[in-house]
Amino acid sequence: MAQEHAAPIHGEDEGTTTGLNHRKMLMWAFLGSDCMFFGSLIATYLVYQGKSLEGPLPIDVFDIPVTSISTFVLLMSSMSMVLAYSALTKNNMKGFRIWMISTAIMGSTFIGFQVYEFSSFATHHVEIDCVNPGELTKYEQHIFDDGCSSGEAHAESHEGLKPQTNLFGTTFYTLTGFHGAHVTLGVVWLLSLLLLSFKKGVITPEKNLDVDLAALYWHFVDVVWIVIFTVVYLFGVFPGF
Amino acid sequence: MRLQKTSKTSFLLAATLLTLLITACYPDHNQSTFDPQGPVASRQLGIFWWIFIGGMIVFVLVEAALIYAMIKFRARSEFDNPAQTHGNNRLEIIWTAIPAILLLIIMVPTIDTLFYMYEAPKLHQPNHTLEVIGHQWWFEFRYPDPNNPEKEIVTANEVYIPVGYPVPINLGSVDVIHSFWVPKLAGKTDMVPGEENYMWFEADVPGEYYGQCAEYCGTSHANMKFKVIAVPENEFNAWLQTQAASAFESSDALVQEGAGVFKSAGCTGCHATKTVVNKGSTGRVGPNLAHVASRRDLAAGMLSNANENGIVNDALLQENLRTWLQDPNEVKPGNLMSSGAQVYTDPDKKLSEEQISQLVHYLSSLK
Amino acid sequence: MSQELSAEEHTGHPTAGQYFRIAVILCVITAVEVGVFYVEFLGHWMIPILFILSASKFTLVAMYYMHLKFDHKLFTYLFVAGFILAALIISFLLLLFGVYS
Amino acid sequence: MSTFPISIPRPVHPTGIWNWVTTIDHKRIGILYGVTAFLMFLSGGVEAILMRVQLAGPELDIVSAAVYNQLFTMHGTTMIFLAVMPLSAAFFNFVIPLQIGARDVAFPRLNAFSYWTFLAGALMLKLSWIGGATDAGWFGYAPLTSVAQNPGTGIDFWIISLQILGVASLAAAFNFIVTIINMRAPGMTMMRLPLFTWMSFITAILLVLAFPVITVALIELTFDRYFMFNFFNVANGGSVVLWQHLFWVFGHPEVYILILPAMGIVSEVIPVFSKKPLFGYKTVVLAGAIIAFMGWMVWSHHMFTVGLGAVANAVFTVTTMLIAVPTGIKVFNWLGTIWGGSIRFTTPMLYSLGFIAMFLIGGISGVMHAVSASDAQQQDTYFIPAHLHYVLFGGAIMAILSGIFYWFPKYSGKMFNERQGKISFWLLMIGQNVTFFPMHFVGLDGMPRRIYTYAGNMGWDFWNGVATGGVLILLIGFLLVMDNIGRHWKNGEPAPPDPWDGRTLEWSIPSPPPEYNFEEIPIVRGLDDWWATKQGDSYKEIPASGGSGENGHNIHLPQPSYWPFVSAAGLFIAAYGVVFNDLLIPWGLAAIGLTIGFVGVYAWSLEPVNDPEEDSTH
Ligand code: HEA
Ligand code: HEA
Ligand code: HEC
Ligand code: CUA
Ligand SMILES: [Cu+2]
Repeated sequence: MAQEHAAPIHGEDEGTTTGLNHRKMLMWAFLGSDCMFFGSLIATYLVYQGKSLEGPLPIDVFDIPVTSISTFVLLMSSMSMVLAYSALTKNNMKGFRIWMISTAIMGSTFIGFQVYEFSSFATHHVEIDCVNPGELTKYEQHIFDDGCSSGEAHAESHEGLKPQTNLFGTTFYTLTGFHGAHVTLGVVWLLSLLLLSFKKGVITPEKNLDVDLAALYWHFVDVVWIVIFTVVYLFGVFPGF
Repeated sequence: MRLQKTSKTSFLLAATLLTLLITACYPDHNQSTFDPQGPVASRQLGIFWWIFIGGMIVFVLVEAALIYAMIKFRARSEFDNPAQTHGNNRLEIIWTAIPAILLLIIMVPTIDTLFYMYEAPKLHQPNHTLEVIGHQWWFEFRYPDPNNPEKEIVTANEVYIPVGYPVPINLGSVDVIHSFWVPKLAGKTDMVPGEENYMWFEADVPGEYYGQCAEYCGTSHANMKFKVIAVPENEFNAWLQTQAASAFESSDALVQEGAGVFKSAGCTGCHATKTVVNKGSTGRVGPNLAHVASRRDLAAGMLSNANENGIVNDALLQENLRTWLQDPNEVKPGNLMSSGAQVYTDPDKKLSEEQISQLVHYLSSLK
Repeated sequence: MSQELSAEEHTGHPTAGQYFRIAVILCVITAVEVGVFYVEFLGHWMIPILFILSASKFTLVAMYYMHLKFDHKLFTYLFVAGFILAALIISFLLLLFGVYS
Repeated sequence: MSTFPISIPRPVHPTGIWNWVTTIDHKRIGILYGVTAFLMFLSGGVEAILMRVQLAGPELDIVSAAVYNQLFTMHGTTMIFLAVMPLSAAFFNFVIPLQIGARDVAFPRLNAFSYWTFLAGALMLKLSWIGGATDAGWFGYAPLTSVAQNPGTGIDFWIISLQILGVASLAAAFNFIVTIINMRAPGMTMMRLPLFTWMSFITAILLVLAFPVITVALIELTFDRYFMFNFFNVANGGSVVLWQHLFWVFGHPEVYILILPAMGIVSEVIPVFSKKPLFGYKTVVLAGAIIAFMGWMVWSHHMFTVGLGAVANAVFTVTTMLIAVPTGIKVFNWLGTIWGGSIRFTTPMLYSLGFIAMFLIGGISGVMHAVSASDAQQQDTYFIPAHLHYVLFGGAIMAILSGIFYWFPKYSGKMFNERQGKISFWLLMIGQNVTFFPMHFVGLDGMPRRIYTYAGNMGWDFWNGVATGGVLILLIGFLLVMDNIGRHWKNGEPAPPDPWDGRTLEWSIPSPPPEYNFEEIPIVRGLDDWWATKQGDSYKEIPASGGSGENGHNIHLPQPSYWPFVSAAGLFIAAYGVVFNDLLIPWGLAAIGLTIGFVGVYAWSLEPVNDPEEDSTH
């Protein structure tokens, strides 16, 4: 057989040795590589887990119910992404666009949650009633010891959690920040596909590869979050860890 | 049997040859790893010879086969048509197994030695744990104070150890990673800021052992040396006692003036002249100078004050002190004294010749 | 190789309904995770439980949403190589830093 | 396609410099890679010469301590990231498509992008000599790289250019993974791939998995330096040892990234000049894969003295020693190949045989390091540079020289001078042993590495003097090599398509190959298919000397493109913007660079892939 084209056009799979598409293979190799990227960041986070010299610590700032909601949103965005792809392959352009936009919206919602979370951590403020302190975390105990010694009624912390504050801040913001950057890039990608889908003949049931690739990326970002949510948030607040 | 004999002979031959090659031309090999003077270095050299023999066997066999094949199978004509063999499973298995077995054999003594290096030796005498703290670019040494177990005594760049006793060593650093290495006594261990490392060594015979920082640590890494001086136990105890004493105060006028300059020129900001400190207290930026005049070298091995017998020569010492104080950066590029002391950074505060002389007198009195 | 590898892509992809069911499972697992998290008597057992739960979510998404289950094995190899190696390195590092000791 | 927002036409038949700037032909990119990397090698060599001159005798004062420290750091970084890796990449580019019977790589424009990005990173690193280069050693141990220790821009340049080089390497690696899996000619199964292609494939996979680790390490360092994060800040509980782990988790696979392509080259050259197929093809492939896998389990052997404890050291001793086994398999199979063959001692063959002889020495000293108990005496002494130069110079560089001469007729279309080639081989062979062997002696004699000077009473002067003398021989050797290549590339005798009586597909096409490589995509029936063809079971035409190609014009090749260059240029500007982030507007330059980069990538992704005439018919 003679190969007509040295480089196949979008989506064409014939003419490759394995019958698999070049770009799709590239995407999977990239995702494998990105595993090592996040793996290194997670390794750094875990190695430094519990090694911060001062607070605030995960237990002081994490709000599991809130993060659960944003996790839920990201999971749902994965579903709507897969439904968008499914709609496209069935030539349901309207469905495709609806699911695409909802994926992008959920992605943005997730980012919104993260922005909220970051800013609330950065301005994390505790005020402790010196007379009746209640149950205190290590960090709060520290503030209590420092602030209540001279007979005041309240003790408060001044600094929130910034990346510079302690190892937890450093590793937490870097890890989740890079995940957030991945999500942001994904949203931009999804939106450009959505825009392109209004041009004739660019995204069609046959030429679905562009969407397929974006979907793979999107699910990967979701999967990484599944790991982060467990390892960072749930384990982070777990007292014995 | 015969094989053993031949390999033993050839090993001896190779070992002698190698040692000769390395050491033949020069008398001084102050940091040679082939001249171990303590049990740790000996064990390490022993394991080196093991792996060296193994390596030599492989080296000789493979290179010989290569050269033999190159000669034997060189093309004799354009039209040679050698048999197109594709492989041989039995051979493949053999040359997988043999190296693996060889390596497994070497692993046993290796791991044994490894644990020996880390094992805390049984101390014949307590409380001689040496504390070494790395600074850019000099070594701070601490021993427990013989007169008060709550305290430590501090010295720098030169340390005594009792012959025949294992010396446990704790290693730390205040700035970057350094590495503590006295080749004739033991292999190196890094001094890592924020971490505490441990090693031990022992000297079999009295002597002066050269050491040098072995981890790249910035501009003057090459100039970060020290000496370990092994002496009999009673001498060691005497040394500890002299070190524990604070700086000697002379009534000589010139020395007195020098002591004054030492205070007024800001030297005390970085250098202490008292040696006894609280356990674990942070040291000063510069070496302790209480007994600087008793050390065989100045500035971490840069300038030698001693004659061949290790006796400090006063004239030499004074000359060296003068050289150092005139321009430390000339002696040791990048050192933190010339970049940190006002007398060197601020031209208005520059030491006058007279002040230097006074300082030299003062410092050389600090035996 | 070309014969063995020849494509059988786009066969047996799940339907929208199946995708939806998987989403429900994912949500349930997440809910259980958060729930388990508040059950105090589990103590240290919480760690392996949470681990297994999140691993199953991971697998579900990778297999169905990323249709690794239906695509060519090669894609799985490319991805899993990175994933397993990352997991190995993380565990090695944790051991070396004595996090478990 | 004209409806796209950006529709600058693709450059159709550019000439002169544009021809090279916009080219996406893998062969030309290969040549660009090769020439650039060779120049970088020379610059690293000049740095080495300066170091050696400074060390020629005790207490010399030719370069200052500060400059010396920059010299060895830049030398190490240059040789590894700017010389050996891109020289390997040059061969990937030039050879792989030819060996697998393809007309180009899977992503031709990505390929061009890799090259331009590599050039950007290389220039950036080398230009940092102006104003003070990095001086923290090629593995940049924390905390020497912290702002407190190293406030200048040297470290920043080092970080950012390594990041850019990482982008280049990753892009190339993805490209070659896909190319090798997916662009093979019909019948070219994985177990019929030429060995060089196999080793490159394994290397590409290693790259893809190893580079993210150093990317993360460098990101962490960047955040520490720029924003006062705490990753390696001991005062806030950070661990400087973490940097070492992250670096060597990358760093050890990296040394196999350097050597596996070299082993691939040797595995091509040796069978050809022994007139025998590679002995144990399958085992050699398998051994390569095992080396690549085991390479991940040994990184802490660079940290034996850091204080990981006896147990960890024992574990890494065992894993490290065992890696000698698969490497040995390769060595023995090469021996098995020449055994019983008919050896022609051409220049490339000499380099390959030299490779075996020298790499063996380096491998054995590697195993000596692996014995962690005695490595406590060797680590950070000159024994390490001795090992590293035997595997990298005696290994990688010798094999690369072998490849340069082996494929010279193919890429230049000319023949080089054999006599001169042989003379320069012997000069380099002698020179390297004179230079690097004495390093074993001074190392065991207690000379630490990375010292800019040493005292006269240590007994190190003689062998250091000898080593310095060796560099002179090396210098002459390299001048001869350069002369041989340079002169004959222009004026050499025209090369026939198959001057060596080769075994693999690249020798079945004219020298130099036409733009489209294969007039007709070959059909492959077995290992060493071209050799089999020549042996008479002929199912393919042997091309007439000089090659035809008249029919080539109806083969569609991808068009040249501006955008890879533009994107890389954007990255270059952005990188400078990061280092000089307070120039005029904070981060302004970086933003401009990034914008250019994005425009480049965007225009690239919208560019019609195939030739515009075809698309205009839609
Ligand atoms: C191309 C690059 C390359 C290659 C291939 C290797 C190969 C090996 N290296 Fe090397 N290494 C480096 C590049 C490389 N290295 C560099 C650059 C450094 C220094 C980094 C720095 O600090 O700057 C270094 C440092 C280094 C160290 C750290 C030393 C220290 O700092 O204390 C160690 C320790 O174990 C080591 C071991 C090995 C081993 C066991 C191999 C093995 O893979 C070798 C295996 C090969 C053989 C053994 C020969 C053939 C085998 C046979 C014929 C079989 C029979 C043999 C036996 C039974 C012995 N290397
Ligand atoms: C592939 C890798 C590679 C190669 C090829 C080399 C090649 C050489 N290396 Fe290098 N080296 C390293 C990798 C390499 N090195 C590494 C990784 C380190 C560790 C760095 C660190 O500690 O951080 C190191 C360290 C290192 C040191 C130790 C420095 C120290 O610890 O203080 C020394 C010292 O002698 C040295 C010397 C040499 C020499 C003499 C060559 C020679 O082979 C060079 C031969 C080349 C030439 C002689 C060039 C010829 C030039 C021309 C022909 C140009 C003439 C033209 C003009 C002037 C226009 N190297
Ligand atoms: C900024 C701190 C600083 C100041 C101030 C300072 N020094 Fe130093 N000094 C050092 C350091 C650091 C070293 C070690 C240098 C080295 O070896 O790298 C040193 C070394 C020395 C040594 C050699 C010590 C030895 O053990 O060999 C002498 C002597 C000395 N200083 C004398 C002085 C005198 C006299 C003054 C006052 C004029 C002074 N120093 C002021 C930091 C300082
Ligand atoms: Cu301290 Cu090198
Ligand atoms: Cu290594």
